[in-house]
Amino acid sequence: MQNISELYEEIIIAGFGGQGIMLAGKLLAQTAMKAKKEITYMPSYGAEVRGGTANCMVVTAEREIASPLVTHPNSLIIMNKASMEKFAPRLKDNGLLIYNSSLIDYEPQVSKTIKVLAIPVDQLAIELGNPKSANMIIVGAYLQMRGIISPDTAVDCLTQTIAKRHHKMLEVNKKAIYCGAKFAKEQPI
Amino acid sequence: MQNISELYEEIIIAGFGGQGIMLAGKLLAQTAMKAKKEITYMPSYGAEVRGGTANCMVVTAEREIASPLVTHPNSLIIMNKASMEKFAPRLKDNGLLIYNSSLIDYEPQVSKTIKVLAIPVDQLAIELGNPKSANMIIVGAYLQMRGIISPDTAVDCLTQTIAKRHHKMLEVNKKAIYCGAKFAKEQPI
Amino acid sequence: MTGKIIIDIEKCKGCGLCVMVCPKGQIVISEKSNKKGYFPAKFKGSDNCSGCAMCAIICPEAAIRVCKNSENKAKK
Amino acid sequence: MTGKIIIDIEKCKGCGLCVMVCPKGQIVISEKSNKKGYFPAKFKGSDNCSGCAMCAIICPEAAIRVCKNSENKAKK
Amino acid sequence: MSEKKLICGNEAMAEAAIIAGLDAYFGYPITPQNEVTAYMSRRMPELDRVFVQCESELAAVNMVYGAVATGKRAMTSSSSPGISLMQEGISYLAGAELPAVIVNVMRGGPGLGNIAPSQADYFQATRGGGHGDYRTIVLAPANVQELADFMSLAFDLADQYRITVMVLADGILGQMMEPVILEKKEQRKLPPKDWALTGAKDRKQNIVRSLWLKDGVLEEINRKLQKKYKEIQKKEILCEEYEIENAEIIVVAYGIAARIAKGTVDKAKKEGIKVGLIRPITLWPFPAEQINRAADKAKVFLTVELSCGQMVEDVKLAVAGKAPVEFYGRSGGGVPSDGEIMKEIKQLAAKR
Amino acid sequence: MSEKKLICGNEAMAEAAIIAGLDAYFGYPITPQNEVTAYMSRRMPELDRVFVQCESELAAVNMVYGAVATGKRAMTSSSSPGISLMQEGISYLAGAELPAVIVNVMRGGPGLGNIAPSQADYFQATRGGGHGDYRTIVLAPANVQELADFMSLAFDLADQYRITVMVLADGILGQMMEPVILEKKEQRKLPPKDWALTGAKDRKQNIVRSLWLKDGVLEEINRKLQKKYKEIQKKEILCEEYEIENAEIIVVAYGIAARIAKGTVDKAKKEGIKVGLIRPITLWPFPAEQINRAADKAKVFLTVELSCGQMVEDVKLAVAGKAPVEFYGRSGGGVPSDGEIMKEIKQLAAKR
Amino acid sequence: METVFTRTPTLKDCATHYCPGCGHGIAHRLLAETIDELQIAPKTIGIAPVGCAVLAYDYLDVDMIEVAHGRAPAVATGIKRTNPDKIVFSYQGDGDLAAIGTAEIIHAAHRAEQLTVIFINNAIFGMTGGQMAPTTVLGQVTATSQQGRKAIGQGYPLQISELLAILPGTVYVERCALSSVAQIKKAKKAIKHAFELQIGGANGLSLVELLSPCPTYWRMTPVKAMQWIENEMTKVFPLGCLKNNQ
Amino acid sequence: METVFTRTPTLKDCATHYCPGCGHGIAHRLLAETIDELQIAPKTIGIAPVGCAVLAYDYLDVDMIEVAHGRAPAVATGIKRTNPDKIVFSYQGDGDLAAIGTAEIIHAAHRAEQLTVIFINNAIFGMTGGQMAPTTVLGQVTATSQQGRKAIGQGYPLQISELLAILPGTVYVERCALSSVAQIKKAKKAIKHAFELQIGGANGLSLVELLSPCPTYWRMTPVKAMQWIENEMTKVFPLGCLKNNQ
Ligand SMILES: Cc1ncc(C[n+]2csc(CCOP(=O)(O)OP(=O)(O)O)c2C)c(N)n1
Ligand SMILES: Cc1ncc(C[n+]2csc(CCOP(=O)(O)OP(=O)(O)O)c2C)c(N)n1
Ligand code: SF4
Ligand code: SF4
Ligand code: SF4
Ligand code: SF4
Ligand code: SF4
Ligand code: SF4
Ligand SMILES: [Mg+2]
Ligand SMILES: [Mg+2]
Repeated sequence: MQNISELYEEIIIAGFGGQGIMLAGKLLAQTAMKAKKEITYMPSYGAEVRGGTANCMVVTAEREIASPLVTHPNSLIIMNKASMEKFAPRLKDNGLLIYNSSLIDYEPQVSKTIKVLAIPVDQLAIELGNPKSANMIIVGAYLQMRGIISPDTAVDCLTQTIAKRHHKMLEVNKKAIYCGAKFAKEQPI
Repeated sequence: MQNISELYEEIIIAGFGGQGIMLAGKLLAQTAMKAKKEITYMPSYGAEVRGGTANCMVVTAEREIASPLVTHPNSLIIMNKASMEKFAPRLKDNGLLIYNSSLIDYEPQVSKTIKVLAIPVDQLAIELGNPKSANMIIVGAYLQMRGIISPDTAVDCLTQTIAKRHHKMLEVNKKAIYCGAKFAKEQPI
Repeated sequence: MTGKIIIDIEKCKGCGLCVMVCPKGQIVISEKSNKKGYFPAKFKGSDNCSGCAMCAIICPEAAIRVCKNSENKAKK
Repeated sequence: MTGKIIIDIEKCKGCGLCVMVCPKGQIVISEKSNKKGYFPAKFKGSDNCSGCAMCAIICPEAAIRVCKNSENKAKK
Repeated sequence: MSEKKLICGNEAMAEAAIIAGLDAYFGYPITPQNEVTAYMSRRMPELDRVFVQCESELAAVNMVYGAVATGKRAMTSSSSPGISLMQEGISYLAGAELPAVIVNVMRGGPGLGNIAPSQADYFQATRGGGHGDYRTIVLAPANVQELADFMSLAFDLADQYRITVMVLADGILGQMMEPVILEKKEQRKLPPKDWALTGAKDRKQNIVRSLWLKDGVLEEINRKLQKKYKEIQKKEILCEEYEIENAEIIVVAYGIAARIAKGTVDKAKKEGIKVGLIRPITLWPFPAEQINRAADKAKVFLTVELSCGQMVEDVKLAVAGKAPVEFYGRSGGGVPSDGEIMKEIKQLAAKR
Repeated sequence: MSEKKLICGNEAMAEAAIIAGLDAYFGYPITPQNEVTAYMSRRMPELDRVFVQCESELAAVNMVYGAVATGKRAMTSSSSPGISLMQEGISYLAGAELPAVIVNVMRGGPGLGNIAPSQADYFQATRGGGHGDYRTIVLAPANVQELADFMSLAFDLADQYRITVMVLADGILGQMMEPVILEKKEQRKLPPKDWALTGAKDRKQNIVRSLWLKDGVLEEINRKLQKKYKEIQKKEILCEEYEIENAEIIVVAYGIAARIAKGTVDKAKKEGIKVGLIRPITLWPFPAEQINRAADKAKVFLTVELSCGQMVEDVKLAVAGKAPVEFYGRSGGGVPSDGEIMKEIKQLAAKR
Repeated sequence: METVFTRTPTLKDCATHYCPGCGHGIAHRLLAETIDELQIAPKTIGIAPVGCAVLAYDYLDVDMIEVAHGRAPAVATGIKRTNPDKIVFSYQGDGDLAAIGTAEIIHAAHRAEQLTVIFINNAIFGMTGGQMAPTTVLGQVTATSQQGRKAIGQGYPLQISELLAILPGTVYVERCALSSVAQIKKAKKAIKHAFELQIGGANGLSLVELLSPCPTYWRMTPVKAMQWIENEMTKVFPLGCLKNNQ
Repeated sequence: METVFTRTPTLKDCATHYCPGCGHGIAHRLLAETIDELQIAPKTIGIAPVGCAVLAYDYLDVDMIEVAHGRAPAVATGIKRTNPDKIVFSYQGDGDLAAIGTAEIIHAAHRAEQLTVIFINNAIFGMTGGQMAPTTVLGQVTATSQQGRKAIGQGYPLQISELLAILPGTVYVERCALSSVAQIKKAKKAIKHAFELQIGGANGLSLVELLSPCPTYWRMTPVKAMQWIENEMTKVFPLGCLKNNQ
């Protein structure tokens, strides 16, 4: 865990249209806000999204955030192959890469300094009984790995982040977050 | 007759909507052009004209003309009362004022230095058998009085100035010009 | 005289529509122009005006006031 | 086999419209996604395809080519 | 209400306008400000206020024109091409001296361009893309909180001066989420709207117009407008000066560019470079005096924009030859990164 | 053809455009340029060319957009409010790099204003009233002959650079009659229009567009546009310098204002005042260098406009602090008279 | 003797700027009379067009607004939506309503705005000097159809009231003429009905089209112009009620 | 075995950017097939709208132009008038044609421009994220009619083809649907007929409206979307030929 006053965490979450990328980003942002960090959240938007990849950028810091745009992230959360190709090369040294190994069947080629977590979130989600919760699993894994904010805080933020009409899904999403966190904790890094 | 190289003659012709003010102005302009002067012609235009007064400004000179707009004319040709009220005060000293005494039944109050010609053009036109030619009569009178360009030149320009479909009126217009010129010549100034 | 009209000659533009519609031929165009230079309509002033207001209804300048003997009122 | 279809699975977006219209139930949605992440349609490859081209006509991606035994030509 | 909410710029702006007493919103969808239209379509009817999805931006600006002429608070929002379509309407608003608020969430141009963030409508906003001599007040927020806060300011300024106020944001500000406090601001003391069309009951007819055919009248109107503009230039300039005391290099930037540049200035200072930032908040009236004053000490100015160079002209006019004015810009949706700005600053520092 | 004809500016411009090879005219009536529409409606069908009276200026500019995209020469004309409505279209023309010609016969504004002459659309024309970073070439004739002559120049420039050329006239130039020679000008050597939509016969498809969604492409396009604009700035500036050799006072004016000012300069010189005139003929590209050079000697500049002060900003940018830049303007349809300008000149002379 | 006909108070006591015999003057009077008879002057907001009638506010003594050419229905929407208690009318020419303002009138009708529209069809652009309007009839000579309007290339006269009548958002559409005393009386009734509908809260737009003379640009005497309406114009624009939902 | 159905050459060999099940893809194919069958690719100029189909030129291999939102009919007029030998079509969505572009389509029809218009009615603004279009049906939930469209205040669905059909300047107006194989075949015939009319020099505008699915913003599966067209949309927009002058 790095010196907290130095914290300037730049995250990109990227994947495919229906994978809940934006929701994952918003949950991260909400969580960081709850943890009293400065935060910005920036979605990719508009027609770009149609049928293509979706991504969003989250910055959390202890001080004022300059740009909400992230060119070179510290942390990268990747949900499909196309996004891996696009974003992996931009990851900063000593960064963190977490990816969906259910869809990405190869080892990403990144610098040695980068911490990598392969997590089969689609598979885990199916096991959890809700294939749509892969995004929550990966958020849980990220929070656990990064160690700045506790996954509990994310769980606390679920009611705010998830639209009212989906509140019946709160429980399964909570499970998903903890499932991801647990997976990450058990990794031998 | 003033020194020709000094010539910078600024004329305003003004009257009522249907009196042929614009045509009179165009004829003057065409005539001056034929006489190898520099010339500009500027009509009042657009909605202003509707139902109100009409006027136009003609400048002829031996040298390049700066502004086609005339604020203080040397020569003023006035066809109705409203125009007299509006424009007479703007006339330059030593200027020339010619007006339609068929419609204006009073002596205009202008500086003593101004040459004034009252000419009953409406009446003369009726006598000529064409009430619409009052404008041509006053042009003839002006040319005669001013003495810069001969009324003959104006007659020569009629074919160009008058639209083809009205060419049957050429003869009567020619007569009108000469009628005006004659009237002016006979004045005891 | 059952009716009469009063024409506001400074508003009148001499369009002649009142002349056209008057069923009694009570209106003519004057030979003297008004201040603006229009030749306004003129009520003949004979006894024939019925106060029917047709002239007033068509007048684009609403320049005509119509009066009528009170016994036979017309609607405005 | 009177007919068969060839699906361009990289063009296919798995919309399922071909599945809906095939009168012979010859098409299913695959369980394996294509490069873009869509689950494309798959021709069952049984003998029942008539080459009627209904699948191709409704396919928004024009991803289906239809073949037929030459004796009974269908209009394109 | 004074709790921090995580909300995107477009929605923050919409809610802030509502809090500021918005009576009516008129809009036509366009990216990247669709969230405004969507939000308004839900919230305004809830509050029994007016929402109309218009047939076009032309209609939108003219509906605003109608609503504000009756003394109501009304606004529209759009993005670059849509704002271009409003130029005739904006000139009419100026001519009739109506208080309207228009938000432009700028995107890449020219033409259809793209939907990425941009600041290339600066000229249009500050010089008037419409015809005739007129000005609109232009507010340039640099974060979501400001985007929200400037809405009540915009309505107050509009009402106070009977002028159109344009809020100039960009795709990033519209789309990004930040924690924001949305609360009612105290309203300025505002003049009565005795010119408004409320029905001529017990008073003479009111007329809202911009046509003046009689000789000299339109010129008189223009003189009056210019006087008003002068007054605004005197009283309403907003500008942030950041670390300019001992700065040799002064970065001038507004909106999202200023926000990014500020981070860079911090970093550069840590590296020992004497650099500061001036951020015009009102783009018109432009803080020319502030910049001119800074030019007495500063050695060089660096204008940073998301454009090919527009505000830089105002900076040059302000500096008036006292110091060189350099420019760094990204266009067509490109956004200058921290690193790029740093490079520019270092180059300038090296030259000193 | 080379005989002098007495003809009004609007008709001279129309006929000159026809002589320059105009294939199609699209227009919507508006004073003070109605003579163009009327003239075209008669002449174009006579010559078997295209005339369409459009349903609006929006339609007009977009019909021009369509026609020029096929490689034809097309134009529209209007006056201030109508030009405001074309701003989106002009931005699209710029984005798609299409060669169009647009004439603005300016009238008093803002809003409906009046129909008197004006120069208050200078900002709109030179800065781009539309969205995004773009420029149009702006030609400013000062008499009817020039208004005619500039039409072939406008079409040539448009074709050479694939750019919109705006001819900026005013109510006086449009309405006044002067003797004019209308004759065919030699055409510049122009690049082939291989980008035009002529049917994709024996070649690959041509696409005319301005949308570029892929990362960085729109920025690339903008860079290309800026490069083109730089080239035009280098090559195409036109400017009249009149009696500036020993001038201490330099009047800067364009169009009808310049014409009037020139007369005043003559008079003032006769009275012994050292005064000259610089008349920008291209308003964009602006003759900044010429003015800057003159500022080495001149003591003061006086900008004269039919506006509240628009070109004066460009003059200040050009002078860059070397000398004071004063302004005299009339607005809302007012026209500076000879006497008024003289008064300004004398005041400046007295201060020296 | 008693005055049986005189100017109504809402018609200001001044001469107009219209040409002799112009229909705008008649239409103004009908409007003013309607407003007075319905006693709505204090709550009426009127919209002047860009066209010869742009100065309508100089003649009608109610709150009024001048708007961009063609955009009256949008402006009216902005006014009425925010002031449902006011009576809002727009007054538009054929250039204003049927050319540049086509989208706005169709969409105001489409949205069923509660407005009253007085549509002056004089088959010409009057204000700009007599150019062809969408409603110019075939063969009619104008400044921009000097050979007479031809269908091919210039289009058939646009019956925009017929279009508007088929939209569900209009409650009343009627075409009248200002060509004779009888027709003018009918026009007055139609105008009054249109206002009554709005006052009664009818859910949609009411429009009265008035065939109106422009002697100046028809190049006719005022009397001939009236005859031309009756003999020619009504052939292309048949009079009568196109729709009345109440 | 012989290929009896495959991509036609004018449809470029690439995937589209459309959502799964989107009707634009079907419409493009029909257009491309028509162009190839009539062998007019080398003399066709197409106009892409602003809407989801803005990139139509990426799929249709003819000369094409992208235009400002709604102005396609004006641009088409500019092209066709100066190039009467070319075949000019525009392709417009319901936002493009029936909202912002209302004036342009009506006046192109009014002037009897010799154009072919393919009008994709998907009852929504697709490109901007699913807002209400003029053609959105009553009760339909969209981003800007979150309670379902209501007639009062939001207007009835706009049957713009019906409006256009009554203009004398249209020669052919037909409404088809892309909702089933049978309907698609009819649509193809209609499109072909529209082009044939232009090729034959018919004096006016031909327009084919296609009811087209937008599964994304209808929030339905592609299959449901097709059913919704057949069950709901056709009630408001009845299929069939509205006008055929030839
Ligand atoms: C944007 C714009 N375009 C054009 C004009 C010029 N213009 C003024 S009125 C008018 C048309 C007038 O015709 P109509 O609406 O039929 O009214 P009328 O004068 O015939 O009563 C036009 C084109 C304008 N003022 N604004
Ligand atoms: C002037 C302008 N206003 C708004 C937009 C934003 N915009 C793009 S497409 C569109 C509507 C798309 O709807 P439609 O025409 O129905 O096409 P679809 O996407 O449904 O196929 C809008 C409003 C724009 N690009 N330009
Ligand atoms: S009231 Fe009747 S009768 Fe009397 S003048 Fe008028 S129209 Fe003629
Ligand atoms: S109708 Fe009216 S304006 Fe016309 S002539 Fe009669 S009184 Fe005069
Ligand atoms: S219709 Fe086409 S895109 Fe849809 S599933 Fe079948 S093959 Fe794939
Ligand atoms: S061709 Fe006909 S039978 Fe064969 S798969 Fe396609 S729809 Fe089914
Ligand atoms: S031009 Fe025609 S419409 Fe205009 S005032 Fe004159 S007669 Fe009336
Ligand atoms: S949003 Fe709708 S119209 Fe657009 S591509 Fe997707 S399905 Fe098609
Ligand atoms: Mg008209
Ligand atoms: Mg749509």
